[in-house]
Amino acid sequence: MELLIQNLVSPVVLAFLLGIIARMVRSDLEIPSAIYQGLSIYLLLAIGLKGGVALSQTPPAELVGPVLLTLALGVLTPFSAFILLRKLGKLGRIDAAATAAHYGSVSAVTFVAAIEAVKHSDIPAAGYLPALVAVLEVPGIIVGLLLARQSQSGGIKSALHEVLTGKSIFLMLGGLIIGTVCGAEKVSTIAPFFIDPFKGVLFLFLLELGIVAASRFRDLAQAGWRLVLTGCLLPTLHGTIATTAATYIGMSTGSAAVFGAMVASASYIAAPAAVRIALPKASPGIYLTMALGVTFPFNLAIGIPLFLKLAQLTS
Amino acid sequence: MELLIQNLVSPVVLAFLLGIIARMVRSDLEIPSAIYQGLSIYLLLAIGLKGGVALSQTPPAELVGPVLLTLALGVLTPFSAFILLRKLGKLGRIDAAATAAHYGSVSAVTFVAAIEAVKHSDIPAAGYLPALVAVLEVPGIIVGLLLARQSQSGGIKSALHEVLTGKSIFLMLGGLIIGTVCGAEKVSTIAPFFIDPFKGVLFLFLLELGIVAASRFRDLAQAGWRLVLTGCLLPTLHGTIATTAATYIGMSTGSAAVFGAMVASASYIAAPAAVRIALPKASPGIYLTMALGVTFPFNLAIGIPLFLKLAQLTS
Amino acid sequence: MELLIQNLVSPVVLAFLLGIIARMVRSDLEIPSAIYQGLSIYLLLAIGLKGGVALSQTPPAELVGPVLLTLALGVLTPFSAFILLRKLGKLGRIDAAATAAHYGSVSAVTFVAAIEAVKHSDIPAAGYLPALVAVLEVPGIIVGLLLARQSQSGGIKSALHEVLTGKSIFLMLGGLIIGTVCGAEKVSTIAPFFIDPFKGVLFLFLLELGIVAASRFRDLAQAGWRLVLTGCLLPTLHGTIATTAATYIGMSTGSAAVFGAMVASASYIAAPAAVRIALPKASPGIYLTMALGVTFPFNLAIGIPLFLKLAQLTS
Amino acid sequence: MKLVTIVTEGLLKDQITELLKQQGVRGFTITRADGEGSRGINASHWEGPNLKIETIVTDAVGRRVMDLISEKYFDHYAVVAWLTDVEVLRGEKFSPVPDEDTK
Amino acid sequence: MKLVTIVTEGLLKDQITELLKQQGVRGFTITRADGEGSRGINASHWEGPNLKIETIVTDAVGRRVMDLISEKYFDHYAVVAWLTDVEVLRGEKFSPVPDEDTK
Amino acid sequence: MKLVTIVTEGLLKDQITELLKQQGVRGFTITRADGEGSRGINASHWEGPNLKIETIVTDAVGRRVMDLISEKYFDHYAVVAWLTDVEVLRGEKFSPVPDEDTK
Ligand SMILES: Nc1ncnc2c1ncn2[C@@H]1O[C@H](COP(=O)(O)O)[C@@H](O)[C@H]1O
Ligand SMILES: Nc1ncnc2c1ncn2[C@@H]1O[C@H](COP(=O)(O)O)[C@@H](O)[C@H]1O
Ligand SMILES: Nc1ncnc2c1ncn2[C@@H]1O[C@H](COP(=O)(O)O)[C@@H](O)[C@H]1O
Ligand code: NA
Ligand code: NA
Ligand code: NA
Repeated sequence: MELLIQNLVSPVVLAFLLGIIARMVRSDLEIPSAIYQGLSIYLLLAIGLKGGVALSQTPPAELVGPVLLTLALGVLTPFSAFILLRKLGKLGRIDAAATAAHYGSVSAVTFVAAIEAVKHSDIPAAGYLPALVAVLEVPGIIVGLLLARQSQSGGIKSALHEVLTGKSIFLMLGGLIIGTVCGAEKVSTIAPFFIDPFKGVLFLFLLELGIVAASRFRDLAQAGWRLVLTGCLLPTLHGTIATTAATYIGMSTGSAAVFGAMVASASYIAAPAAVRIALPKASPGIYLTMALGVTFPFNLAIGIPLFLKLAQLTS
Repeated sequence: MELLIQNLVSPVVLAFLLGIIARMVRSDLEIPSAIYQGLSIYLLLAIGLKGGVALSQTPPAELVGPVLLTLALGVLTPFSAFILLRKLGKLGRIDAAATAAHYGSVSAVTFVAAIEAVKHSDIPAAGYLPALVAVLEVPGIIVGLLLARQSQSGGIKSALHEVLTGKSIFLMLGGLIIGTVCGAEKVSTIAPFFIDPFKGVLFLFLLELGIVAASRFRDLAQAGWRLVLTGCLLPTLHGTIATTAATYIGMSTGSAAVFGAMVASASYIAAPAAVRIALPKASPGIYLTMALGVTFPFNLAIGIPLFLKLAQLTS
Repeated sequence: MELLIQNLVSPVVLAFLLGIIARMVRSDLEIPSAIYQGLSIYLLLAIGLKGGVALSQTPPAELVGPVLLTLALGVLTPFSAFILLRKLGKLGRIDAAATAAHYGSVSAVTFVAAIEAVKHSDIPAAGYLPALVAVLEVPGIIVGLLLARQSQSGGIKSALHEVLTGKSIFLMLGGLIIGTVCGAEKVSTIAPFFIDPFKGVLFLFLLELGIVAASRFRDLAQAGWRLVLTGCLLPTLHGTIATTAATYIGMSTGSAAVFGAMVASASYIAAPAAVRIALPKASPGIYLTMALGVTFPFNLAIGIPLFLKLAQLTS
Repeated sequence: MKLVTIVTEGLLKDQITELLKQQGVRGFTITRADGEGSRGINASHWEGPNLKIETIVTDAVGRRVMDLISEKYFDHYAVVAWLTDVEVLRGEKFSPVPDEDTK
Repeated sequence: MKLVTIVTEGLLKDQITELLKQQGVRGFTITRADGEGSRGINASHWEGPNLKIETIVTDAVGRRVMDLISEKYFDHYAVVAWLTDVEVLRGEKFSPVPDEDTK
Repeated sequence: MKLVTIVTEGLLKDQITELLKQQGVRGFTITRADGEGSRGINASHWEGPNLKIETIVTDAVGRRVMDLISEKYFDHYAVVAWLTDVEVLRGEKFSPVPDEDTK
């Protein structure tokens, strides 16, 4: 409980809350879209660069286990999501598949929030984790689209192009490679821009995300309690499995908790774009509301501390 | 005199001057409006956060005096402004009331410039001052609007909503609360973004403000010497009263000077928006020109060093 | 060779490459234009400020030689460029003159990249160099326009106004003067914004520049091998002359190398704007492609390490 | 069908979109704009620049919206509006929301 | 001549400009826009807001573009389009690219 | 009344607004835009994207502005312009500034 409150009373969580309030009181506050896009570019590059530096210091052998586990979960979670969304959520095939693609992929911001929460708790998380984020981002989307079994001709192909060349993956991978190639010393020259102010930029980003998420809330009523419930159960399920498995293959406490949060998260950047292209009939009002309006705040408030506790218990 | 020059030769003042020159030589320099809005959001949040941390370290008892004084001046200054604007400035009732609302409120940037000037002089200013800025922002606007005595039905109400949920107050109060709740340690995680680069961001902001202020100068001729004179007398009067009163209730030399500059300043963010809604017949060409074209540069160049000197003499 | 690779494997060069790749794979990555303009404003101001501080610490006598050399090369290089562009590049008079104006002027980003490369090699470059950038920016453009010998009436005059009040020169000069007037101590208050994160901002800027340069590549085929060759020979020629001359008049190894890169570079900010106004008949497809698509990457990858080596050999 | 174009200072965004919705308008598109006009002044720089609001409506709604905007805003605010004839496909999409229209 | 105005969610930018080029369109202008419509939701905030694509074309091309857009996008995407009569000088500039037109 | 729409590379902003004012135009609205056209190149990335300038004018002024723009800019600059019929309320606001008009 104290851990929970400790987690909630952090600048980034409160920034998210502030954004929600801004929307509720109908404040005219808005982050100009150019700024918002600038912040996203910054965050993705920074995550990549930091991960790249860590990769350059990690022996490849150490990565094999985590990468395989990530791939496995990237393929499995869209199935579990699909089933729950169909049975519990009562969604049609296409909407369920579209939403499953989101739960199979990953939210970079949830990942970062987990990193920060864990850092706060002084339990080291491995530096190579951002590489896993990149690995996890793609397969879930593909499986999700396949589950729909009726994308238009060319739909999957152009969706794949969208995911792989979409800025989300492109920037994170780009940063990852530059970070790996350049190594710690050279990256340190850009650290005062990309590393030190990172959490402050995240603060601003979450302020905007709060505004956007709150604008999804009015769709919640329409979505119904079934979907809200599913949006809370799915991350709990996925996160629990992932955290346990991670501890099992020997990842550190901190790493296992962050890994759990990653797998528990639902993409709201890469997945929506790809799904919109391959499955235009699926309703964004459903998948976006669940990913950003339910699961993201759930993870931020409850999921992350939960997986942290779980990681501490299981390791 | 030396103090004056010392104050003028500072990066932020020179940035303001550079903006004015840009406009005068018809340079095509302009800060894109998205960037300008981004900078404003940053500055207001940062002021709030810094103030919040200070609040969390200030015993409430210490705040009672300053808060009461702030409220008193927030109610009094619109009256003195109204009278001078009517008598000396020869303005009609509505324009005088609209402009009085601006002088009753506060300019956050003037406040920050004063903080920096005082910091430079090594006289400590209390950390809780940003809380007073938030307190000062609202009452003056309301009194000003009431002075017009003929706002359309609903006008005052929607103006109040505009002020209270307007981004200006919303962000500063939001930052203030987050800073108070999180305290120094947690806020330190976002300090490399919100605290360290603050003055540099202010530099850019003042560059833009210089451009905007200079575009008001051509309205000065039209406004006439009476209004220019009033725009210099009002801050002198208000600042002198405020500085003296602040010293009297025991605020430190630095705090009293900054407090003087706050009260002397005229709002050009929150007030114009509210006045535009409640008093559409008032001319923005008058109130904006006075607040931004006369009083802001006056305070930056002359007011701040004056109140600092005064605070030193009276304490 | 090792120096070359060492130079290429740096964050900023790789950022440029990442931008090129983004374009090639048709990624939807783009830096919003407001952000791009914000980055430019930042970089130009920062270069100016840093230079100004250095100027305030440099005895004027030390500047006479470098300034005269800069002026001489600013007048000479458009001629050599014009001749090569006519003879080897087979361009018409107007296109040749327009392009010569670009080669006579200077690219601030090339300059900064050279500074960083030299810093990496631990050979000190003089702090006053940014002042030379400002000096070099104008004369080449004027000479280039005169070479066209048929600008419309008023064309040169309004082009001159464009150059002198254009944001590029205006910001750099403005920063230079503020830096000189304020000196190191006062500028240090804005250093956490303008100095420390500088290279990181440059990283983002080069990412965008890579995207833009790559979009020029498809014009390369059309431009033909003659122009590509000329676009490589010109910087080699100009840079070699400049580096040698700089060593000759006693500039340090690092300064001579950076100076060489400056003179070798072709403007793609100030010059295009001025040329567009004074010589509307000249084809942007030619001069922009050469400056940004050929010469900039050439200098980044090959020119800078070359001039550095040359400076080491000749001093 | 008519295209109504309204250029307004940013501050009035909520008021004007509210007015549109009350007239049964089903959708609109907003672009940021700068401008110069008789007033020669942008009342609140901080509120952002002007906005251009465009909406496709039936002729009747178009005229009503023009009248209302002119009446409420032309005198004291930086607002300008004009009406253009346009052609659309599947026009039902732009007919006024029924229950609002009959008000 | 006709002005075709297409308001679309940002994601479709490449698809729609591709479609225009295939119809022989020689140029177009794109503005960023926000909007509200029947769907009431912007499918991908991250992709940026809506886009407004404007292109001056001959009457024939205009009608063809309208038909194609309506057919391909109206059902499942946040896309709206309209056609306006306009007058231009030197109209040749806006005639369809020949080899494309005859396809 | 006519709506003149001018799409131009950003560099010409001052020149074109100057030209409009000389023709007695009382106001205009400017939006940032991107575009593709025959030139296929944006001459100066740094100057920002294209601009779309819209102004409501009387028929006579509209034609004169179109002619001048076409004459001065069509050959060498990335400029495109078109004229649309529009309806306004309180048209006096858009009549040319008198002393300019009689020039
Ligand atoms: N004749 C016009 N044509 C197009 N837009 C105009 C015109 N006059 C004014 N505007 C726009 O309407 C806004 C307010 O105009 P005004 O109320 O005349 O100051 C200006 O900032 C312009 O964006
Ligand atoms: N009646 C309308 N007039 C102008 N723009 C509209 C209209 N309806 C919809 N739009 C625009 O088209 C987008 C998609 O609309 P919809 O498909 O109805 O959600 C909206 O975001 C608006 O930008
Ligand atoms: N047919 C067209 N319809 C709409 N806008 C156009 C058209 N052709 C060109 N443009 C715009 O005008 C600019 C210059 O065109 P151009 O001079 O043909 O390169 C382009 O960047 C577009 O923004
Ligand atoms: Na997931
Ligand atoms: Na005040
Ligand atoms: Na050069």
